[in-house]
Amino acid sequence: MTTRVSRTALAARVASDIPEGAVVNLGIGAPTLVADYLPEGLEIVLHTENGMLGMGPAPAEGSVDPDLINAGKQPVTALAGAAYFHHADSFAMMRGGHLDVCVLGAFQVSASGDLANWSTGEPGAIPAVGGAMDLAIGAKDVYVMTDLLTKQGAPKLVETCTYPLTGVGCVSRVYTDHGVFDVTPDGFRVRELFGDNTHAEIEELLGLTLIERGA
Amino acid sequence: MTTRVSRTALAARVASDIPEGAVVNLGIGAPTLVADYLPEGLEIVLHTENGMLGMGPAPAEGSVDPDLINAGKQPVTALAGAAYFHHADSFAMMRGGHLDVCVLGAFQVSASGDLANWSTGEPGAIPAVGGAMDLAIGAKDVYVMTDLLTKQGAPKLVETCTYPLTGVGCVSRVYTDHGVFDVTPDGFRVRELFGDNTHAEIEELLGLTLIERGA
Amino acid sequence: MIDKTVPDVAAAVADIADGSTVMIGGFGRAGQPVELIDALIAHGARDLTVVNNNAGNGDTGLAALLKAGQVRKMICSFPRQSDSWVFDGLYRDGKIELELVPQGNLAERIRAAGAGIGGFFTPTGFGTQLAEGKETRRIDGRDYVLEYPIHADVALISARRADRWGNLVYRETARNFGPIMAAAAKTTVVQVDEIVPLGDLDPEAVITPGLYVDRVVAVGERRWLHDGVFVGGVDIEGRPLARNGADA
Amino acid sequence: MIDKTVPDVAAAVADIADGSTVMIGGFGRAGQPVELIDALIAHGARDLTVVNNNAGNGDTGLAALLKAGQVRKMICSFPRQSDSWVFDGLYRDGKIELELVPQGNLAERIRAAGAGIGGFFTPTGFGTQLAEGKETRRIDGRDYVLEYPIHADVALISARRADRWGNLVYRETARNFGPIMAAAAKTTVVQVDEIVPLGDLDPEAVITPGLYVDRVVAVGERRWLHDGVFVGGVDIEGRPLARNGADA
Repeated sequence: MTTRVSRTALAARVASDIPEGAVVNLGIGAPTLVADYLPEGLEIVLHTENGMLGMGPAPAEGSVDPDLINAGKQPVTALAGAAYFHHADSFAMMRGGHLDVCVLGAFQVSASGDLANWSTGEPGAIPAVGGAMDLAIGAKDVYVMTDLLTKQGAPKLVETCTYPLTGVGCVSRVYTDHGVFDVTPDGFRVRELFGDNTHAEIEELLGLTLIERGA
Repeated sequence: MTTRVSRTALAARVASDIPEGAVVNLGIGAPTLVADYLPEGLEIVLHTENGMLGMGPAPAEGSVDPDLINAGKQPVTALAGAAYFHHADSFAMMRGGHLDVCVLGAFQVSASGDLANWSTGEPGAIPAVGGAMDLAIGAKDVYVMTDLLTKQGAPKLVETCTYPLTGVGCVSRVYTDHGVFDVTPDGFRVRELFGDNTHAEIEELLGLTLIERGA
Repeated sequence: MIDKTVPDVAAAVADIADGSTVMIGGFGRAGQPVELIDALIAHGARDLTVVNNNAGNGDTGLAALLKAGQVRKMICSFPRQSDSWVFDGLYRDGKIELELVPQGNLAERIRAAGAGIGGFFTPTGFGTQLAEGKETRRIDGRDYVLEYPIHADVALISARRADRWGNLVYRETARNFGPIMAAAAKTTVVQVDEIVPLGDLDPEAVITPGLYVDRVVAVGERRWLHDGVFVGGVDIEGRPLARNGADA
Repeated sequence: MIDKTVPDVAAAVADIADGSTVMIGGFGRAGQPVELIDALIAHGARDLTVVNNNAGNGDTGLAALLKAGQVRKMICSFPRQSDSWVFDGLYRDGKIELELVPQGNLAERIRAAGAGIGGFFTPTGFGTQLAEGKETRRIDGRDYVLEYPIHADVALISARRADRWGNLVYRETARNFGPIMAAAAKTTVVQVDEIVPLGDLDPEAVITPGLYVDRVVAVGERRWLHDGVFVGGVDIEGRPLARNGADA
């Protein structure tokens, strides 16, 4: 049985890699949790693509401001040092490479860094992309935060994505419940394995050859 | 001898065609004079492409503000209702067709509305274009304000420009010291002749066939 | 005197023609010009193409416009939300068309329309289904897709304050698509909390200069503000909170 | 703590390498970062490509940088002014290259660099000498020229106020190229009148968000201001006026 860390532990693990001063966009869903684990006392600037830098935590009850929301349409607050801007300026920031880190969820990540996270390609589903494709190319480093396997046990780190792509060759690192993997020109390289997980075990779970840690 | 109006009279003539509420850019040189003849009491919004709408007249002596200049780098003032913006936004306004009128000078205007006003093509001259090409396409109506003839007597309204072009098919009307001409799909049409000037006289001065006024 | 104020929302939307392309501001509910949308429903223009980031929430605002059967096509980035049941039903019944655009390309295409740009190469969407059939190009080692502007006949947006020249300031993230839609439409109609005297808006802080605006209509301050100060007391949808001991 | 302030202009420009492309803000003298340019002259980096709307006025600022022989190439829209004698001389002597760009295309190309756009179709310049050899295309009945972004290694700009995160506000038409150059350069260095505590700048009125800024240096209030209020008393070049009866 392999070691799996909880979603919150994984959020904390991602958070620990974000340096002071970084400008970071946390995608909708699990990545949003990362905000709760950013080191106290360090200044990290959160971007929300609906038009704000310097996003703060959720407001106190009774102080919800419908004009002040994040990309998930949840109420947030503004820190000292915040700035507002319109949508074209906001996505220009991402597209222009001015964010340091985006953290995103994924259905699949390929060994060449392709990301699939916007559509399962299920017939009859209403397609919706939002900012997914912009976020995928929207930072110097694009981190994916995901389980290693689907609930059905299928690998989410794959040789080639079978789901519709969100972006090509855009992912730099994948944080999973089993370990952390860098995307290199030669494929996935193990960065860290949680608990007693071994290189061979993870390769077997994925059916993929992984580059040894530190290699 | 034909009738010629003075430059200031011509500026007043241009000004009389600008309706209340128009957003107007007055080019460097003679067009700047138009500002002095805009009807009192009418609100006309002046744009200066270095980043302002709602430009007012020159400041009082002693109140010159080096941060507040027009495109000719002269000191100006801001009216109530003014707004500042950066250069990309300013030229987006022009390029996007949001100005009602630009008034420009010219070396030559062709019968199809081509404008030449940025370079005489003289060898050895240091080329400089500034906003000329943006202004040429920068308004719903581009008015040219110029003498009918050069100092040497050569026509400035021509079949085809011989000077380097600023813009293609961009001029809608030409205000000259002899009269006013609209650019139509079939060439110049006389809109107004000053004093006793006759259609035939102007045609002869220009060596061009002009469409009759009102035709 | 330039005076772009109109007395009420009905007058503000009265000339919107059947078949128009209408940009509607807002991201979710923030910045959505609900009163103008209601006026458009009352006005009854049909066969509309609507541009918005989403495709309506709940049963009000844009969702109500869809429900009224006035919209032929949506151009948006994210039509599928937990409370987008009106759009969902219409789409599944084949009663509405959808053009899906990545959010940043949507914003940039709207910006391009206002800025007189004929087309632009964007990296977003390259190699994906949403770029299928589109022209691509490698420039300086990066792959791009050619995208074209989205123009509109009308923009309906909301802002915090206007003056009679149509200069606008917004509030917080309700700014979102307002400034770029105002520039991309032939006619821009704005609902604001209040119209202030000319000269009251700081020219350094005007976000949308008046030349982009055709009509402004004051609809009163929103519930969570009082004299321009945030007072809270609402939920995220702007509904008053039940107070302890009060008969809410 | 994020603190982008640096103690002096020398420290602010110390790492500018020979051969860099340097964007310099300002339109004529308004917004020209004179103290940073002086520091760059003292620093001595050579073989620079400079992007500015003009090519220097008089003998100070950008003109002095040109005179010092540090600039290999100018990218600008309007190098020929009544007081651009330094550039004129270098150009006629074949000592400097010139890339002439229509002003709006210059601004849009700088904007494109910051916005991650690979190229764009602009109507400006179509059919003119300045579009010769460039790709053109007719889109929806209008003719366009394809233009590419202008990236820079460094931007030197000036603003009115900054906070330690690098958020900026400008003053009047001195804003000009500052916001787009800040976004287009790998490293952006800003001189400001004053650095204010974090939180003092209104987030609705921040023009350049801090993520575009790497270093800010306070150079003191300009002569025509006192505690942020315009007091005049200078000519258009910022030189004190001779006072009546005073020994100026």
